[in-house]
Formats: sequence, C-alpha cells, structure tokens
Amino acid sequence: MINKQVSSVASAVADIPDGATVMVGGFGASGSPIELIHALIDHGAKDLTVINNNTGNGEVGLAALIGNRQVRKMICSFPRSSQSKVFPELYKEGLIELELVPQGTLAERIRAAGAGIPAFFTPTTVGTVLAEGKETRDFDGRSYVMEPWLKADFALIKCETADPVGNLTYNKTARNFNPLMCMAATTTIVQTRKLVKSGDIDPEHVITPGIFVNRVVEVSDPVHEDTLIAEGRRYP
Amino acid sequence: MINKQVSSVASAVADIPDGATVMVGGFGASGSPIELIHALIDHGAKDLTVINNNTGNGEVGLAALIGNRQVRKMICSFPRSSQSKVFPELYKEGLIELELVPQGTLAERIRAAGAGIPAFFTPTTVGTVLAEGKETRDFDGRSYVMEPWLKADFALIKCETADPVGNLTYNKTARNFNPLMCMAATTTIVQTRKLVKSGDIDPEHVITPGIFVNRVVEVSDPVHEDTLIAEGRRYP
Amino acid sequence: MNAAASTGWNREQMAARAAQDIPDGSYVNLGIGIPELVAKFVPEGREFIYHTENGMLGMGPPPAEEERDLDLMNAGKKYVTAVAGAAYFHHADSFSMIRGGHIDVCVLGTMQVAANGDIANWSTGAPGAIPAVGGAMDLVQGVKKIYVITQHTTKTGDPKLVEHCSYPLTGPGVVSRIYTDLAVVDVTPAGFRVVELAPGITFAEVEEKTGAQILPPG
Amino acid sequence: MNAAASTGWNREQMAARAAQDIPDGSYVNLGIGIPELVAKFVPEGREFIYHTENGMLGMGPPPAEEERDLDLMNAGKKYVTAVAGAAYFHHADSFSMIRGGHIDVCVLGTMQVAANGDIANWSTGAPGAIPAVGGAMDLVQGVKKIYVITQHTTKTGDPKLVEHCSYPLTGPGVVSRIYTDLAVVDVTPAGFRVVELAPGITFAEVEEKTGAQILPPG
Repeated sequence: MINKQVSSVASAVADIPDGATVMVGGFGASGSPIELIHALIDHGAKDLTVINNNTGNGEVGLAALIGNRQVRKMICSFPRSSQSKVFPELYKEGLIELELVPQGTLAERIRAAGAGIPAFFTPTTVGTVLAEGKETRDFDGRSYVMEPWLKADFALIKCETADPVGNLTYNKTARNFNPLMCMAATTTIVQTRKLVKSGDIDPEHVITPGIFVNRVVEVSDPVHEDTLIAEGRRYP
Repeated sequence: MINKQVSSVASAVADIPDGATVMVGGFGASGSPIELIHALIDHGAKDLTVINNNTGNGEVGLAALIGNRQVRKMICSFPRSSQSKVFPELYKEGLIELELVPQGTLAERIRAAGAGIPAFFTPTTVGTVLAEGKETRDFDGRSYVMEPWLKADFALIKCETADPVGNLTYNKTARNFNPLMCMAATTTIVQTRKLVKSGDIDPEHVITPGIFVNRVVEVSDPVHEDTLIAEGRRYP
Repeated sequence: MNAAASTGWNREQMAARAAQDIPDGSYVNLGIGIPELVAKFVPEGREFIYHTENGMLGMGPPPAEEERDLDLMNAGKKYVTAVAGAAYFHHADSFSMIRGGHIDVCVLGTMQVAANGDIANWSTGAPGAIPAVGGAMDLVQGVKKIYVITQHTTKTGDPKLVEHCSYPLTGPGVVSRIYTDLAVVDVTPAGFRVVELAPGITFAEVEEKTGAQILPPG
Repeated sequence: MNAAASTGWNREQMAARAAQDIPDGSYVNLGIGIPELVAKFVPEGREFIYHTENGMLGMGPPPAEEERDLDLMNAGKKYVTAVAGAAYFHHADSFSMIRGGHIDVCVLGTMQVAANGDIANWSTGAPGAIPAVGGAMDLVQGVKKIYVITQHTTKTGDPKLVEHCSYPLTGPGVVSRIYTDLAVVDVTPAGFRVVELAPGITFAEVEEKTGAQILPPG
C-alpha cells in the first residue's frame, strides 16, 4: 500500500541540503507550516532561497529561520509588515537578498512551474519599475510582460486533513499558496492537523491530489504564529 | 439579494446572437449540458463557433446542434468517436470548419482566458504538424510552442449543485472542462441538477465560485446523451 | 456637524460617497485603510460581494474577539468572517479573478494619482526603503474599475492629485475616479474633472490644492 | 500454451511484461486498447495509481453494468469506478499533472515508432481523414516515461518499428521502451536495442521484422 506518512517533522526535512530552494506555504500567519520550519531550523540547512508571500513575523517560524541566518535570498511580494523586524534589519545591512514579485505573478509563476508552463504573459507590472529588463509584448493592443515559471527543490506545506496517498484539504484562507507550492516542488513535505484513512476524504473535496505530495507528517495541535508572538515566544 | 436564477433554459439562452462563440462543457457525454444545448437549437442562433472537447454523438445534444446547421466552426481536440456521424459527414462535405487543439492545450488556453493570460508556452505539439506556423522558443534548453488564450461570448455549463450567487459543485468526472469554461466566457449560463439556498454549499467545497457565473437554471432530472442514444432519440 | 461639512468630507463620508457609485451585485475588492470603510456604507437595497486576494469571496465583517478563527484572515491579515454563499480558493484562482477582469470594482488608497490615471501607491522609491508590492500591481491592471479614496493633499499640504507621479508607478492610466475630502474627481481623456464638490467646498479651493489642471463640474 | 509461446507474446502477455517495469507507487496513465490491460497484471506487492486525463486519480476497474455511474467515465469514454483515495479535478489541473511531469509512466499504443524515439499514433495523414488528437501530444511531451505496447508489425506485415515515421508525429524522441509480441526493445542513443526476446523468438526474426537497424540484447 502506498503510504507517504513519515514519523516526525525532523525526518521529513532531514534531506534538505544547503543551497536548496524551498517554498514555504502560508500568507502571513495563516497556513504557515511552523513546525516544519522549526524542524528546518533544527536541521540547520544554510544558504537557502526561500519563496513565501512574506518574510515572517516576530521571531518564530519563517522570521526565525531568516534570523538564524539560514536564508541567502527571499522571493516574496511583501517583505515587511507590522510585526516583521528580522528581515528588514538583515536587508538593510545587506545580509540577505530580495526578489520582489507581485503577489498574483508570484502565484501564477508557481502554478506555471507545477503545470509545465515555462513562461506566460501578464499585464501586471506593465509601465512600472518592476517590468524593467523584462520582455514585453502586445496582444490585442495591450501590453504584457513575460514571466518565467518558479520552481523549488522542496515545499513545506500546512494542511488540515491528509490521507496516506497525500490527498489534502485545507482550512479556510489558510489554503492560499499551499496547493500551488505542492505542484511546483520536486519534493513536497506536508504537515497535517489530521491524518485520516484512505477513502475518508471525499474525492470531490480533495484540493491537492496526492500526486503532488511526497511526505506527510501529522502535527495534530499545530502552533499559530499569532499566538506565539502574543506570548512573546522566539525560536529556537 | 443577489440571485442569478433564471426561470427556464429558453430564457437562459435567449440572447445568444448569430455569430457568437459558445463554449459547451462536458467530455463526451459526461457533463454535457444537453438541455441548454437543446434550448439553443430551439432558439436557433446560427453561424456559431463552438468550443467543446468533442463534436457530440448520435443526433442529440451537440451533434444535434451541428446537424441543425447552426455551427460554422468547431474548436475541439477529438472530433470523431464511435458514435459520432453528424460532424464527420458535414466536415467531409466542407460544410463545417475545424480547429484541432490538443486536449491539454485546449484546457490551458481556456483557463488562460479566464485568468487574464493572453499567451503561454507549452511543450505540447513541438515537432509536429500542429506546431506549424506557431512561434516556438527555447527555455532551459527545451523547445516550447506559444499558445494564445481562448475566450468565448457564452458558456453552456452543467453542474450538480448551485446556489443563488452561482457557486457550483460538479459530479465526479462530469467536472472536466466545465469549471474552466465558466471562467472564460463573457456570459456563463449554468444548468444545475439541484438549486440550493445560499450557504448550503460548504465554502470549502465550492469548485466554481459564483463570480464566474451569470445565470443559473435548475434542470432537476437532466437527460444523459448515452441514454438518449440508446433509446434511438434525436432532437428536435 | 456643520463645521465638518464646511471643511469637506471626513473618512466615513468619503467611503460612503464611494459606496454610492458601486452597483448592486458588484464584486468588490477593498484596499487597506479608508477603503475598508466602504463596507459600512452599502446603500439600502444593494448587496456587494467582497473578494479578498488571499483566497475568499463573500468576506464578512470582523468577528467578535472570542469568535476569531485563526485561519480566516483578509489580505490585510486581519481576522474576518464568511457570509452565506462564501467560497475559498487558492492564490492562483484568486488572482485569476483579478487579472482575468472578473472583479468589478477595487477601491484603493494612494500616495499620488496623475491626471492621466497613473497611480503610485506602493513605494516612495526612497533609497534604502524596503520595497513591498503585495497585490497592488495585479489589482490596478486587472480590476474593471479602479476607484481611489484619499485625502486631497498630504499631511504637509502637498497635492496628491498631480500632473505626473513622482513616486514609482503601481500602474499607468488605470484610475477611473477619485474620492477626496474635498471632491469627487474623474480621470477623463482631458485630465481631472470635478464631478461633485463636498459640502462647503469651492471649485477654486479644489483647484488650488490640485497639482495639475482640473476641470470644473458640468 | 506452447504454441502461443513459440510465436511470441499475446496481448495479455505484452501487457503483463510492461507491468513488470513499472515501480511500486507509480502514477500511471494507460492508453486505449492493449495498454488498458496493464491494470490486470500489477505485480504482487505493488500498487499503481491510475490517472485518467478527463479528471481523476485513483481510477478503478469497470463497474458491473447495474452499478454504472453515468458521470464516472475514463478518457476512452468507458464507465469506470473510483478506488479509496481517489480525487476528481478539472481538465486544466489534470493536464498540469501531465505537462508538469507528475505522471511517472504512460503506456500507449502506436502506429509507428522510430529508432530515435519519435512516435506517430494519432493520424495517418491521409487526405480527407478527420484529424483527432485528444490528449496524445500532451501525454508524450509531459509524462516522465513513455512506454509503447504494439504488435511488431501491421496486419499486412509492415514494420511498425521504423527508421523514420512516415505518419505525422505525435512527438519527437519521446519513447523509452517498446513491448511487442516478439520482444522488449529499448530506444537508446544508438537506436533500437532488444532487451528481451519473447519465448521462442530469435533475434534474427526480430531483426527481419524491424524497419530499422536494431541491436541484439547485451
């Protein structure tokens, strides 16, 4: 029987090498795979390129990974927020690189990688500094910018329910980038709040089919970034 | 209150003009909006360009629309099958045009139209006669063909459950092209087996959000192409 | 509130005025700040469906603190609720709604708007500033109508309606209409044109506080 | 069944031989015809998950006639079932799985295969024929390994393994391995190479019935 379950977050991330490109699901705090990120901090892989919409908050989760100096470059749409300080400080000191990508283009580039589409045209950024150096082209009298797919070696994903073949469902707006990143990484690692039997997820309700998932680890009572920050926690 | 329900299939299709481009959901018999197609036959709009994976079977549904000489051109991936005879006969007599598009490219071109992507690159058809005359380009050492989006004026869609704001669910493999075509047409017309109250579809289980839907008509006991053909039926 | 009226519209009044221009049944995306207030002023008899770009249609008002769901946020990362008829979806589907022209109206705040409809609301372009664009460039290119709500001038009195944006653009030629504390202003082929003056405000005052040629109502 | 063995493999045996080369846990797409038989010969201890391009993973065997669901078909428009752990999705997601390289193995029938891995299985190119491509061109470009099951020659004895395809290509240089009634043949940088001969078949016979240079096993 196919069974993608692994026993711990530590073993799930153990083969992520230095220099890897890692997608991290979530939009701000919602859908962020905090336990997998903390396992990656314990694991210690360095020189990472990390793809996420943001750069984390406080000193837990993604912000802690960045603070631990494991990240060489961030690819994101919105690198600052009310409670982010780790990334801004390193960025201002020139200690971390930034590739800024508009949110919809970021989503579509990730989806394109998963769908085998090496490039596509979008109106987003036309006429702005973010289109500089990019190929533009007119279709039906309007200008568009060409954007390339965005792939990763690993994806760290948080979901609500998973089965042993890797079918996933999400909870509300914690879905966000997670299903796309599942498609775009060579190895997709998922933490799920509930691991259920094969057949327990209605095939009509599957959001991420198991073909996009390599490893599933149950984290039945996940922490939440906002809660950790409210408690003044930091990691490690 | 927003309510996209219309009272009959006849009123749902009444404004489709001659010369319109019409997407028709379904893959072979499954997911084919037969009642809407028959209403379009009754309505009589001519000179249509129709987009569907196939060209219909027997002398009902899409095949009947073609047989009634309302279709100028078919855009599809697979225009013949074991029980199709209407299209092949007209095609051999030069009475209907055909644009042949590989199935995955057809799906992606429709999705691109819905997503505001005027063109994308795909490996499909590279090195074949179907790539002739198309722009090709190398990415990472591999060749790809550029394909444009594919839009429509109207889409005729079949679903399982709909609510008054147009949220839709489908039944099994009857889903196929239907959710994509909802996105890509200026006016999307849906026949649903069940019309439920707003809030009766779990927001997690919505496949087509109502933003992609303009009109919903309840057809509570829809006919099925295979059944009609087995009974030797024809329309009108 | 005569005093307030004589010096134009306040934040709520600007939002309420914008809400008047949104047709019943519209799909609406509201930016952070004053634009969020539009949801409080939906005119009687109309219903808007709110899109939030992090993956939801049918966004409802903020929950009571004890009813918060940590997995139910809006694009501003505030906790929200879902109305009956809501739907969740992933980011690519969400931005397909935006880029594909399915959202009817987006109401944004801004730093500058130019007379040709250019908008600059994402970066000052200052050296050393950390750029952050989010979904702003997607929204201005994709949504059918872009409305802006903004004070007519900056806190230091500089005009925000200008001939050319000095800040980096979010998008060129995309703004349809602007709601300020002083007036409702359309972007027309001939440049800015006042559609309506706030109570107690004269056209001369608007003209004086606008950094570009502006046409009177009518 | 000595008589059968002495003249090579039959349809079931070809399918069973192909099944031996598919690793446990593979995501597999089976073409119409002989390839469909592969599902009957999954080796002991292995599990394959079947993809059908019309929108399903976890396709199961055909149902009893009275258990048919008219909305549950495969890409060949035959009625099928769903196994535990199945998932439904729309066509764009389905072909993302194909084009994006997520399907491990596709087993196809063919009209011709060339020594460089070119495959021609969608059209004879005859004037007046109605072209129909379906998902064939997507599958051969997207799936990680393309296996072909075919009779070694046509009914009239013409070779189907050829130097260059005379029919219009489905895709260039995409085939990895071919299972015929006579042999298992790999496409290598040096051209066709026999990997295994069917019982009672000699290399000389395979060589004679192949329309291109072919290398012996070893």
